[in-house]
Amino acid sequence: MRQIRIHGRGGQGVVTAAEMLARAGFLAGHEVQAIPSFGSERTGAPVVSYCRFDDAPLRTREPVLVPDVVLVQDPTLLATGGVFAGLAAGGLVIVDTTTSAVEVRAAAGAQEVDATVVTVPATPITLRHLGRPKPAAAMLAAYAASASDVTLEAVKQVFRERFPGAVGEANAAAADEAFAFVRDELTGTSESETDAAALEAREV
Amino acid sequence: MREVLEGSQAVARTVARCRPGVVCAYPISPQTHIVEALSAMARTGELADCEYVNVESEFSAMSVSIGASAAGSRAYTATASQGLLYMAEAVFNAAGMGLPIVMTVANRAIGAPINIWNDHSDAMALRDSGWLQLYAADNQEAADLHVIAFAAAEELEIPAMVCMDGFVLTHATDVLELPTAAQVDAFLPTYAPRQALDIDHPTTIGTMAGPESFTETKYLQHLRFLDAAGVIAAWSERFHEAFGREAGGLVSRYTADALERSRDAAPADEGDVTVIAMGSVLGTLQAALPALRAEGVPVRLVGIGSYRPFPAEALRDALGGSRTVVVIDRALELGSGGVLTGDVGRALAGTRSRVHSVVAGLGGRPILEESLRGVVRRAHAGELGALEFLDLKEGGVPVPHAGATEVHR
Amino acid sequence: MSIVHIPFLQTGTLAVGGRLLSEDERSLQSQADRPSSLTKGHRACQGCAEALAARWVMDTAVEAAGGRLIVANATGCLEVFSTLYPESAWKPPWIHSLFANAAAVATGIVSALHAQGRDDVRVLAQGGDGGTVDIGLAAVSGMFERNDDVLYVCYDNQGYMNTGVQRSSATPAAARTATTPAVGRSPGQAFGQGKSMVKIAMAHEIPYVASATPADLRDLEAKVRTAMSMHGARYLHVLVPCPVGWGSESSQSIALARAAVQSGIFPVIEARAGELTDVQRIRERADVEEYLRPQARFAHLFKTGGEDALARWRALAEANIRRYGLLEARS
Amino acid sequence: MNGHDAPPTIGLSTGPATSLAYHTGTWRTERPVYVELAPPCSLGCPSGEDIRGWLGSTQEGEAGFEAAWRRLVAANPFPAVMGRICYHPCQEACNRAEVDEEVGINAVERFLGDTALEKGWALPAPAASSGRRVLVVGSGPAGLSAAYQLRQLGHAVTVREAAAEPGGMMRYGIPAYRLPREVLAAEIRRIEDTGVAIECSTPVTSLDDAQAEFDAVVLTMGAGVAHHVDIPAGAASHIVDAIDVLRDVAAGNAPLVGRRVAVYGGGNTAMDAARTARRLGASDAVVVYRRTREQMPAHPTELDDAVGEGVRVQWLSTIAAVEGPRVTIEKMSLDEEGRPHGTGEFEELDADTVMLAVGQDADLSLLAGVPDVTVADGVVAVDPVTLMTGRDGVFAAGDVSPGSRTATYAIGRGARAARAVDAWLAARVLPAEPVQREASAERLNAWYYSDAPKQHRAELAAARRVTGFEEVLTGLDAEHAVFEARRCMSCGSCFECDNCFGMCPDDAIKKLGPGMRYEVDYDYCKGCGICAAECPCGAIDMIPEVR
Repeated sequence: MRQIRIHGRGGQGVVTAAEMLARAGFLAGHEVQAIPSFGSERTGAPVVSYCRFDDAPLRTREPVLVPDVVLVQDPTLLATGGVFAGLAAGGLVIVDTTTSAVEVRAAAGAQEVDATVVTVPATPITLRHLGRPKPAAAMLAAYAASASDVTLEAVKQVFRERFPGAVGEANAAAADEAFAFVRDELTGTSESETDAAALEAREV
Repeated sequence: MREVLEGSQAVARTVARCRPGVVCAYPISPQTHIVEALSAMARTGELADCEYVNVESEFSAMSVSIGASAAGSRAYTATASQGLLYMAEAVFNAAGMGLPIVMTVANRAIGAPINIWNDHSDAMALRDSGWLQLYAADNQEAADLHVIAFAAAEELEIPAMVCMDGFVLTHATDVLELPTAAQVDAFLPTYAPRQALDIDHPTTIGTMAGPESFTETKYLQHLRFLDAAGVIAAWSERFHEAFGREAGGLVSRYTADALERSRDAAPADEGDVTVIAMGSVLGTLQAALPALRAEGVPVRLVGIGSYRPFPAEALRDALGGSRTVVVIDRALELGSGGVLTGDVGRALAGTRSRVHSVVAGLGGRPILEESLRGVVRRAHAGELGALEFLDLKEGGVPVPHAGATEVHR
Repeated sequence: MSIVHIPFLQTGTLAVGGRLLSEDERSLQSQADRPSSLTKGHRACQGCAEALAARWVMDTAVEAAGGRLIVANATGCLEVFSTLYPESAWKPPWIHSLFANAAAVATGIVSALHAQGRDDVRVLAQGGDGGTVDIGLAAVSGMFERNDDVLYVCYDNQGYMNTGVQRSSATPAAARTATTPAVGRSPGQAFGQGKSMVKIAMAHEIPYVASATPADLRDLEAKVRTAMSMHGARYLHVLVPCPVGWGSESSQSIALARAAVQSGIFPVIEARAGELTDVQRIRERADVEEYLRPQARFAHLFKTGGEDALARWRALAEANIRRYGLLEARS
Repeated sequence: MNGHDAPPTIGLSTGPATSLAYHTGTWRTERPVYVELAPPCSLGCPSGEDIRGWLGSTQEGEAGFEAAWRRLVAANPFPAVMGRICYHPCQEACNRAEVDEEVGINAVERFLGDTALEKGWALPAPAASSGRRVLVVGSGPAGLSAAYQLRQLGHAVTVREAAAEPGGMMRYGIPAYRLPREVLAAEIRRIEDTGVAIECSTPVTSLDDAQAEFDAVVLTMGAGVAHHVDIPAGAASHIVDAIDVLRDVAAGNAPLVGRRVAVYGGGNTAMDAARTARRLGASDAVVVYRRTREQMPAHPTELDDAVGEGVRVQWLSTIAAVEGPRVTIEKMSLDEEGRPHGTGEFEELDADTVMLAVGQDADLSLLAGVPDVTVADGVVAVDPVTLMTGRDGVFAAGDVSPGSRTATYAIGRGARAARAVDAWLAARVLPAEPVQREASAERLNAWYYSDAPKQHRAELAAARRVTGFEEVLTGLDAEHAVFEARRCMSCGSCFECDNCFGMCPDDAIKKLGPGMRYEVDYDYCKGCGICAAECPCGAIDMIPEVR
């Protein structure tokens, strides 16, 4: 089972991100489940959502306590604590930021945590393509670039299905760019904490 | 077709395929996604020959449903929590008048303190309203139950609540297979009320019954309610035949080993620890408990599908004399214990079963697998009290640790 | 008014009928074969104007609907006295659900008929002032603002008569009720309280709002017919004297309605889309005393100390007369 | 009982109109009862006309006129005459005066009378012959009324009249400008057409002979003899009796009265005399009356008409002496009890003729030497119920007997005498006139009557005014007559306005159809009394239930 937790702020599409991730996972042949943050969060408030992939039908309704992957849609959340909480040993943390993994760990006070940190400027990329700070597609593409249980094509497909037309295309373009950015990062053309081989080992 | 869908969307689409004539609702979390979807379908024509009515309160939502149902249309509404209480008077009224309205209750706690998250306090408060109460264990069942609910309600002329856990199910996305429109059309009989507001055969509906007739009126309603158990079971059986999957029914049985749901699962044994639960916690129990069997704890699981009518006989059959019964209860009867436990206790009166009440998940508190396992272990060890609160924070309310709680603020 | 003025034939438009009238000049209530939609055997109190007005309204609506009318009724006297199981005094299809929800139930019926593709059946909802002005106001307002195709009729007897004469927000100033006793410095219902449901209805700018009384059958029938000729939300407010609640002689129910109108206390109006379009002028001006004195609920106004309240009542009548031009000549 | 098969509607739903099973009539402590009360107009009509009845028929318009006239002539065979000359006490009594003004009953009566003459409607055919013969002495209104009614009852009737023409005071006492002779003649002829024999210039001189010839005799000789007062008068004075002048004029022998005429008296004869004097050429006609306008016995309309024609009145004046053309007048004053007394103050008046109109006496010449017929106060005494005189088989009515000296009273008494004769001939006891409950004004609910368009009413009033002047000779036209008739409130008698039927909260009144009125359904009537309160005409009583 793969368990994913997504952090963001109300209005950034955190719930959508979990659902889209589940859809993309389904296209990849997994049983999937997305559980959004519940409640009355207002725009700007910290929000989390969860997603699970598995080979067998997912029964549990327990929140994700030990995520394998954490997606952080807003670097300002790093300082509020909790982003690295419960992270499985050797887990993956993807942060929407223009800074580096080192700075991310510093901001979260997680310098010593056993994890791979990937950074991607998802929001700037999305703003360029979509014009709005809804970085879900870019973040999921970054995830696709960092792991093998979803594909870039699946991410682009679910956004195109959900937002037919220009919005879907803009999301797909942002996904492409974020995917490329992360792949560059992971292959050493930019700063990275890990390598593709390490990630392959984490496949479900 | 298997697809990835939010629970609310699944319910909305399935309701639409049941071809309601009138859908009327007032928004309240966590029911909103259902009625938003239905209102959109009514606008686009996907929901044909249906009036979607926006009203000013839940009380009016149920009242519009009463009028629509009495006028011979299939009527649907959805609500939760305070909304259910706000419409309470009309809820009882619809049942008293024998109007087979179907209502989704996106189960949510009742304030004060105000709390928008999931438990079963709302529906439990109206357990004696005369409605059928059918509980969904997951989103697949939530969708499927609506088809069964219309069928059973209309056959019985008793309204039905389909209860699904708020947020936990309504807002969760799962891989589902919805009944198609053609399948529903083939399965669900056309609504043909035995009494309706008909200009060609005028009747007076909703008379006042004095002391000389009220008892008899209620007694007859009671007899019909007794009949309801058989009708619910029969529709569940038909559904299984038609769709090849489990949905509805009085109680759900689970296999002894993998705790997979199966109507053919054997009853528990005297020596088993049997967990009884209702709603989405059944899924968490399915995930949590198999590990205990590996530890040597003889745990079994029984789900309550129909809370009203309460399936005392079917429950006893499924328990098979299990001596240790643990009820995971999602609502609290203050000063007493779990609400469901009361019904279970009444059903098991005179048996040798010992019933433990574990009140869990009030107001959206996550029910953790490990906590559930702990409860069962202690029950097996004879250490579980008659009434316990799952993960109760003794000595006050500490700041919850991140990720393990609902701290999404 | 939309009322048809008939030629003077010994009596004029104010009597129910007359043997000299031609067929097309007859009121519906004068017809031997009128529907009598609320028929005999009901258990209303002696002299109940609500029972009378309800038959008038319903008969006219049934006729206007070509016999195809469904009725939703709020809890209250009208419902209790007409439908004690196993008896019903109603002839049309009729439903009672609750006190506060008649308007919403009617909306449900209308919606169902619409969904069924039935455009040949009309829907009427009715209730007392409690079920309309107080507890049912939200549902009524909702029905209004959605402009649902319902004619809502409020029979206003100015209090909770069904439960033993308690004060409602339609209880008039100074009136003694079981919860506004005639004791203390300002006996009875306080001045300055209460609300005008007619004005509230008008504020919704629904297609048609009218008031009427059992003192003018033809006016009432004409208004129901007008309302039934229209679609959307329509509201008719009928003042119905209540011998029990008002402490009046059972024979005086119509006379009191007449006095209420002729004193200016109860303006009989018509409004369309929120605009006042017609007013029934006072025909023979009556002093408010003619209205108040026969009612025991106002007895304290005619004892020492009641002068001030009586003067305020006159002022209320004057205000209505001025506001609605009740004494102006018909143009 | 199997719950699944039990009707889901027990206690909740029921069939329509099932409340009929519950009889709310048991709640009643008072019950409404339809009553038929006497309206004040009829109670006030000495002729005993069913005014409400014939106005009711008139209300129906053209189609109802003949029926109306027939209801009218059942009591009075002279509607065209009385429609002109009656002082209509009915209108004084009319309850409608409380709403606006009284119904113009007299005008409608004249309309019906004239319409009948125009259409040539015949009076009803008499009943089968009784074989009995009755003599009526005198052909005034009492005599002809008695003759008409006796004939209707099947008796052979002979009227003997001393004068040359029939009609009595109608012919000889009322000037033609108030009552055209052809109208009178036509209505008398119509009576004759029923078989009444009128023998004029045939005075009856012996009661014994008359009784030998007839089975019964009705005395209606009238009061055509002028009353005299003692006035000192010189030989050259020209003093005449007003009644003689009127009679001469009526007979076509107009006397010379001179340029200045004084009429002494204050009754209707005085007014007629003064107006007649004007018509005979007097430029100055002065009525001298001892008392005031308020005390004057003449009908106010007569005074108004006279003044309108230039007649002057000297109030509080008596004629003290007449010497040639010089009349001495003494001024009078009233004492505390309203009686006039001489003041000793005198003035003079020039008059070529003085007409005395100070009253008339009964003509009792026939009764001289008939001791068993008692005369008291100048008139024949009669049994108040049977109108029979002291002599068996001899009855008396009209001015010769006690009572009001008006044509309408005479017609009523004539009819009463006819019924008395009929009973006597059949050896039946004539019952007393029943005491009738009056439909008084306070029983009415006037609200329902005042919806008449105002302009229509104004037109009508104008039309009615001119009917007082025979000169104008305009009666109501049919439209106005119908409208006026419809102003009748039908006091005390249901006219099918549907109020009780329409306003019963309990739906407990049955409408029986046109002309059939209503019936209370006592199974359901709770006795609230709304029907009685809202009955415009007071035709419903609430009476206590006796259980």
